[in-house]
Amino acid sequence: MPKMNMIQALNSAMDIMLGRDPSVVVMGEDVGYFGGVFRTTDGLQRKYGEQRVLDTPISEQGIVAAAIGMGVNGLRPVAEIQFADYIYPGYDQIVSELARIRYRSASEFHAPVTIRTPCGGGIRGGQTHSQSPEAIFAHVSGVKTVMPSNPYDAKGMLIAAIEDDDPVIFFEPKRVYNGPFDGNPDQPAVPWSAHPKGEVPEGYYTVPLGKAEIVRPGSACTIVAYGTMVYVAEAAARAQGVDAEIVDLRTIAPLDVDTLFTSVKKTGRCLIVHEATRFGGFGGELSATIQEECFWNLEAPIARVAGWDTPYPHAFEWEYFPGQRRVGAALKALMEAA
Amino acid sequence: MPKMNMIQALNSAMDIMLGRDPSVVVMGEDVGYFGGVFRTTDGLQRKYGEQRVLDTPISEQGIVAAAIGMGVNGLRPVAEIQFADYIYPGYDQIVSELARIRYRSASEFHAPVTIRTPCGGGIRGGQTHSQSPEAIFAHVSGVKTVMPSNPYDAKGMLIAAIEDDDPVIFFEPKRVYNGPFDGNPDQPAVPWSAHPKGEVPEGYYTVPLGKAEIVRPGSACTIVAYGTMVYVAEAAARAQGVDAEIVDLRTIAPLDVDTLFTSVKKTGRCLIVHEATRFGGFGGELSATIQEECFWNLEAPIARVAGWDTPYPHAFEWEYFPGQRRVGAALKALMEAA
Amino acid sequence: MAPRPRSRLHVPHPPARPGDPVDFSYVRTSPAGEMPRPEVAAPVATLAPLANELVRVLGDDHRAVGAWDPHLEPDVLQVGLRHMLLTRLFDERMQRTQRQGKISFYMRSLGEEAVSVAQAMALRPGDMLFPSYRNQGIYMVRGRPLVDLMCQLLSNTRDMCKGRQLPVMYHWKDGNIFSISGNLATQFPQAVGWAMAAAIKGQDDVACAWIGEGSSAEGDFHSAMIFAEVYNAPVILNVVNNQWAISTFQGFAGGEQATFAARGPGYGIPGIRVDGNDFLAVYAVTQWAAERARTGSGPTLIEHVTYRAAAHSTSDDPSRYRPKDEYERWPLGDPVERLKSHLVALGEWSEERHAALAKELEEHVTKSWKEATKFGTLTEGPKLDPDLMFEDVYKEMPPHLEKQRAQLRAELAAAAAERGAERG
Amino acid sequence: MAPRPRSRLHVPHPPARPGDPVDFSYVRTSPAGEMPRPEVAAPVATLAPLANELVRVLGDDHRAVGAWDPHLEPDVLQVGLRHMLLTRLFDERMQRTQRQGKISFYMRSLGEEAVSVAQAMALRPGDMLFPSYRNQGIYMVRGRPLVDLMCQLLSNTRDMCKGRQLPVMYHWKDGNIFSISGNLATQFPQAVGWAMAAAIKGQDDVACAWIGEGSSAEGDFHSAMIFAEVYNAPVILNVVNNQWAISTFQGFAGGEQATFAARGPGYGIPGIRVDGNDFLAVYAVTQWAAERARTGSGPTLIEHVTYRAAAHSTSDDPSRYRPKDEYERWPLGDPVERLKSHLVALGEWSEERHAALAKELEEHVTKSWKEATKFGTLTEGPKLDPDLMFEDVYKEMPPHLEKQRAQLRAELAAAAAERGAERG
Ligand SMILES: Cc1ncc(C[n+]2csc(CCOP(=O)(O)OP(=O)(O)O)c2C)c(N)n1
Ligand SMILES: Cc1ncc(C[n+]2csc(CCOP(=O)(O)OP(=O)(O)O)c2C)c(N)n1
Ligand SMILES: [Mg+2]
Ligand SMILES: [Mg+2]
Repeated sequence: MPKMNMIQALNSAMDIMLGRDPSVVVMGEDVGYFGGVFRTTDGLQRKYGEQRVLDTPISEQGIVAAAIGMGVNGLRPVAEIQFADYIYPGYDQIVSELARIRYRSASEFHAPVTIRTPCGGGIRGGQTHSQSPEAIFAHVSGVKTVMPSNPYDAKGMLIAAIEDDDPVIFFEPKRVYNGPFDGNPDQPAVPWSAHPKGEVPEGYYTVPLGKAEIVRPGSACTIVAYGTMVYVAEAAARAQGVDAEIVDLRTIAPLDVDTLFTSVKKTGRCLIVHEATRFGGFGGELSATIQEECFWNLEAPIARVAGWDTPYPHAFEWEYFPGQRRVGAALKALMEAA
Repeated sequence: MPKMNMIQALNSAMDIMLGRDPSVVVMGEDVGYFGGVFRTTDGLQRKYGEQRVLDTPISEQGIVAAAIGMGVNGLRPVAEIQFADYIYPGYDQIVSELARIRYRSASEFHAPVTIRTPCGGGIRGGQTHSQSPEAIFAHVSGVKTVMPSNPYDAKGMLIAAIEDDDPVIFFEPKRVYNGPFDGNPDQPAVPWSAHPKGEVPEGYYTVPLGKAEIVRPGSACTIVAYGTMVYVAEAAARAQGVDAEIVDLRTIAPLDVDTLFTSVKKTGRCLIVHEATRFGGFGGELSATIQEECFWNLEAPIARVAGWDTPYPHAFEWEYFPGQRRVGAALKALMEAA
Repeated sequence: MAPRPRSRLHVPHPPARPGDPVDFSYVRTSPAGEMPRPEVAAPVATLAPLANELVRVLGDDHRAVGAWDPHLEPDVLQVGLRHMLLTRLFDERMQRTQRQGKISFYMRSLGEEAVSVAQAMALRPGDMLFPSYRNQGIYMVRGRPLVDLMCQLLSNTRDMCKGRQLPVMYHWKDGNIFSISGNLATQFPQAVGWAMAAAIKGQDDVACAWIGEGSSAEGDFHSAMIFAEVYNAPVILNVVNNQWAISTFQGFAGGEQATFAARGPGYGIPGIRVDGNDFLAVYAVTQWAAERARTGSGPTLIEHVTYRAAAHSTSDDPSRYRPKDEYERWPLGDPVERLKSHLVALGEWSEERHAALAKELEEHVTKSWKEATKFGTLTEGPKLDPDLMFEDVYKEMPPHLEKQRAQLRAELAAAAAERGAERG
Repeated sequence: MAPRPRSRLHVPHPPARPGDPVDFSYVRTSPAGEMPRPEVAAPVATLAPLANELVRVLGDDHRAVGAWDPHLEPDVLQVGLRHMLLTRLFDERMQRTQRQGKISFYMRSLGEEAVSVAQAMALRPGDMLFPSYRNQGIYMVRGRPLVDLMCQLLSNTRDMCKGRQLPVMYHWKDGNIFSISGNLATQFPQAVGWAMAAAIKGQDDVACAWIGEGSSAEGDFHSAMIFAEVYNAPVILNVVNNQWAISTFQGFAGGEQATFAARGPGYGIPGIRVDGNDFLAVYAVTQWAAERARTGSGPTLIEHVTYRAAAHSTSDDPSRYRPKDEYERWPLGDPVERLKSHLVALGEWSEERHAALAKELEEHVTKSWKEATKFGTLTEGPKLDPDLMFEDVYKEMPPHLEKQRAQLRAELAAAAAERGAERG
């Protein structure tokens, strides 16, 4: 099986879809000739031409709106927002339009747009290159919101997203573009080639949206995580010697409640981990939902570890980042509670 | 004590602040000569002149941005967004700028902007005049988010918001502009003049931000609500004959956890009610937070009642609205759980 | 010595407020027939005058003059008159039904009918329209039965929107008319995206979008212009300058110092300022813009100078912010009257025929309304199934919505049972 | 018969990509001294040519010519030269320190120094500046010690941003320079709001904002223009057209069909296109625009035609998308060299003096760096207190942040204890 990092896997997904489906177009700031600031669209314009892989003006509002119009006219746009921190100018077009067109037109119109955007911190990007705004999309009925954590899922889910007739907000945790990251910046970087999820088929396959994955079975507690935090959680569980079951959520909305409920009912304890700021973050929804269903199985309060409720500060990257120590401490407390 | 409805109370708050503080300016679409589509700013331009009470172009982005610039230059803008459904074009300016200026400049700069906006449904407004987007602001560190539910609080909190040196997103549940609404559209409307919270002092006073209020003490369970839902919750509790303690949250962020925790520890049961769509809504944060602190006191899972996870549909207003029946059923289930 | 001038906040003032004498001296007009009609492929730089003057075809003597005369056959003009009149009568009736509490909300296009009707007629059926809420005339031109529009207004069991949208927020896939949004301006750049896709696919169709002059202050306007220019998209971008945006006049949208059409050349896009109440002129500039778009010369920005004769909506009372008699003194007249007079001048129309047409259309409206109300009204008759609320949020219903649907069903069943118990 | 032309998606192409011969024929220039200088109160309509031609003062013979010559004293020019050179040397050094891993990120303004320096010099200290990330020259003019800028770059214990911002995102309240945002374009309309407040308060100060030509595609640009026009705000809005926005050239921002300055007149705002590498021309148009704003004639849009000679940032490699030798062939030359040559031509400067100045400034930079690093670097020396992370989110720290701060303190204490245990 070929080895790919996440960038290559995403590139391969777009390559395959551009090849299979003439209605697929790729667009965004610097994605064309240059191949994207993270090189995710490298080579695609050369291969598919300028009418299929478009550089755009610097206008996230315009990018989303144009993609909607294209989608309504039968194309399947895959639009890149260069950083998730810059998606806000397109937020109105996403919430008021992209998410609503099917509903308000009773399915006469729809726009099958995929919006790819790198998110998350840990790359010394400061407050405007590190945000994780998934919660503000999770709350919006009409869009699906996903965040794969590894090359295999990234490719399969991106293909699924492009093929999906509903709009998908596709978050890419950029800290794990090149390899899994366990939260310790001082350790040597691990490449995807050394990880089973770096084995990625060359060809077409999909990973269904709406399905979480148990990336590590366990019985002592459930850790719900997504994106980079999956690896931090794994490392923390290992370090604490806790037999945690780790659920990689993969899709944030619609949520795979079955996997969550089954796991928490089994383990009786649950820790939720995300990079986004805690207050009003998606962890609240996870905790509330799990609690509603699994209350009688819970042996301890559901706990959350998340980014502090501050903007992402450049100099305090590792004090800010919910790393192994913070996750570990929460895990310990979770296991001790009773 | 004079009687005021919520519109009059809000108008009085702005009137007083325009009078007391020459740096206060009021601005927004149709707020000047016309006095606002809900007449909330009626008479203010006549009284304070066009340099203090400004009509603006139809650009929510521009309104927020201009208010920020004015705030940085020493004014205290009170900007109206005509409907909360139209706040999204200004979302980037709120999240990336208004909420961040103090932090990133280490308090050298700040913009004491208040953004007033009518929210919520129940007025046959359809999907673009009924939304309750408080959750997407609650998640943003650096802004305060509030929603008073009655004239007395509306006036006192608006004055407090204008005087606050931090930016405040001030949601006005428009369904209760004219009177408390218990969720039953077939009942004759009750005016604020018939309600104690319709007694509003003429002059200056504040109701502090960040403080919830127990609007009905009780011992059987705690209902956490805000805006219109406070009255629906009251009516449902009455109808069910449940001795519920009802907390009117008033401020969404920062959250008055002490009042919540004390109440839920006392009652052992908790129901959260909001109009906004359920998934990813603010109820998740409330539930998670309360559960974390009060887990050992809980006699039943914390329950949520909220808007369905669909856009707000024009024809199904009352099937959509989380009314007495839905709240009542949840309350019943909550009380029966054990 | 005079004091040094100083900066002060300028606050735009409409020429007149309630009680003031009407003053339209700010509306710059040109005599009919005066503007040259450039080649569609002419370089943008040569088109500047179009953005500042006013393209007019119908003169005060009701004759068509000048290079912009589209030379339409009388039967085409009669069709145009019929569509405009139908739009107006439909609007009037719906306004009344709202006053009677039979629909929840309505928005008329009184005084602006030529914009929608002439433009839709000048386009091909395959061209995609992105209307605002004041473009109902395009539905008349494209032939959507009134009953269908009325059922939408009634949110009844035949509502094309399945009860999900406010009245007037129509859509029509088969008629190539996009769904109207309550959020202003959002569809302007979407139309550009549609046109970009047409160009990518080698389609021969163009997109046409409308925005109010007030709404043109939104960032979406800029996004549309930028994308249209950069990709030379086959799109017609219309700013309907009807002087008012609820209570604020066009000066609050930036109309004091420049025309709205003038923004076009700033982006390298031709801008045309047209007499929006002149059916022939609107038709002609639309034809010209469509031809430009279709033949690869790219986008055009059209400013329609017209007047919102009606209230903003049924929730609005314009007498609070403008003189009652403004419309009577509006210098560009009434589009229906002007086309009618033109046809009369041509010997192709008469008061009698006009009265007969009005009667016929009135009856059509009445009949349609009767038909529509059979499918239910706000207060009576059959109702949409609330289950529909949960459909079309996604293509396939996700489990959490299924669950909520079940919950609502239970809730409604309980309510019905209770009512039954009460009655029984 | 030739096939009928059809619409197709136009895709802007830069004149040259890596390997291609450089081609700047698209850059329209005018001879120095040719443009007339209108009165500041002249009606906007009469100012159109300013938006399309190019205001230049310094001729090829290095003499200042024409109506726009600001007639500055040689000592003022020397100060300008000093600030530009300091900006350049500072940039070079910081670029190197980034390469050495001592700061995390840097952005140079190479080739564009005249824009910031001449503009800041033409304004008054009380005028409020809203810079982008490529306007460091304004800090030189307003006299912020280099040490302070360096401490920001180092996120060290003297960092004005308390470690919260990426390098180059400075701010300076006392210097009337607003905080830079990583989000493009957002500050353009904020500057207008600031200016509106100035007008409301009767302040005599103007606001001045900068945006890249690429960023001018954002909706904020439009919001700024609309609000500036509607309220006649005392603001100078600058588009720095340095031809590139990371890898996309100015055609992707709408620069193919019209100049960026031309957007001004579309809004009824004068637009001036100026040779951005001509210190005197930039100074003169800024003076003109400031005078307009200050005396109540309202906003001005200035397009600075310049070239981003450096990489976009230290994360960028421009050889992937443009010819290596583009800058060498840039028709408007180098702003530092041009001002230097002008001074030499005036007999007010020499190679010797220039070398001495460069040496002095180099030493100043070196000394400042030594000083700055005393307060800590990324990897060494004192560190900011992580407690600071929780401050300034709000004016007063709310309880949940106090709690999180306590949690972090415990976390760090545990880590320290562990490290102690390991060591011990
Ligand atoms: C984004 C947004 N902001 C505000 C509104 C409220 N609103 C509805 S119509 C309107 C006025 C629009 O005026 P104009 O664009 O001139 O169109 P007209 O009504 O004159 O046809 C306003 C402010 C809205 N619907 N959407
Ligand atoms: C809203 C937003 N979108 C995208 C970016 C990413 N980005 C940073 S700089 C840049 C290019 C800006 O080019 P230009 O405006 O021409 O300024 P220049 O770098 O040439 O000075 C881009 C796309 C951003 N910072 N903010
Ligand atoms: Mg209008
Ligand atoms: Mg640039």
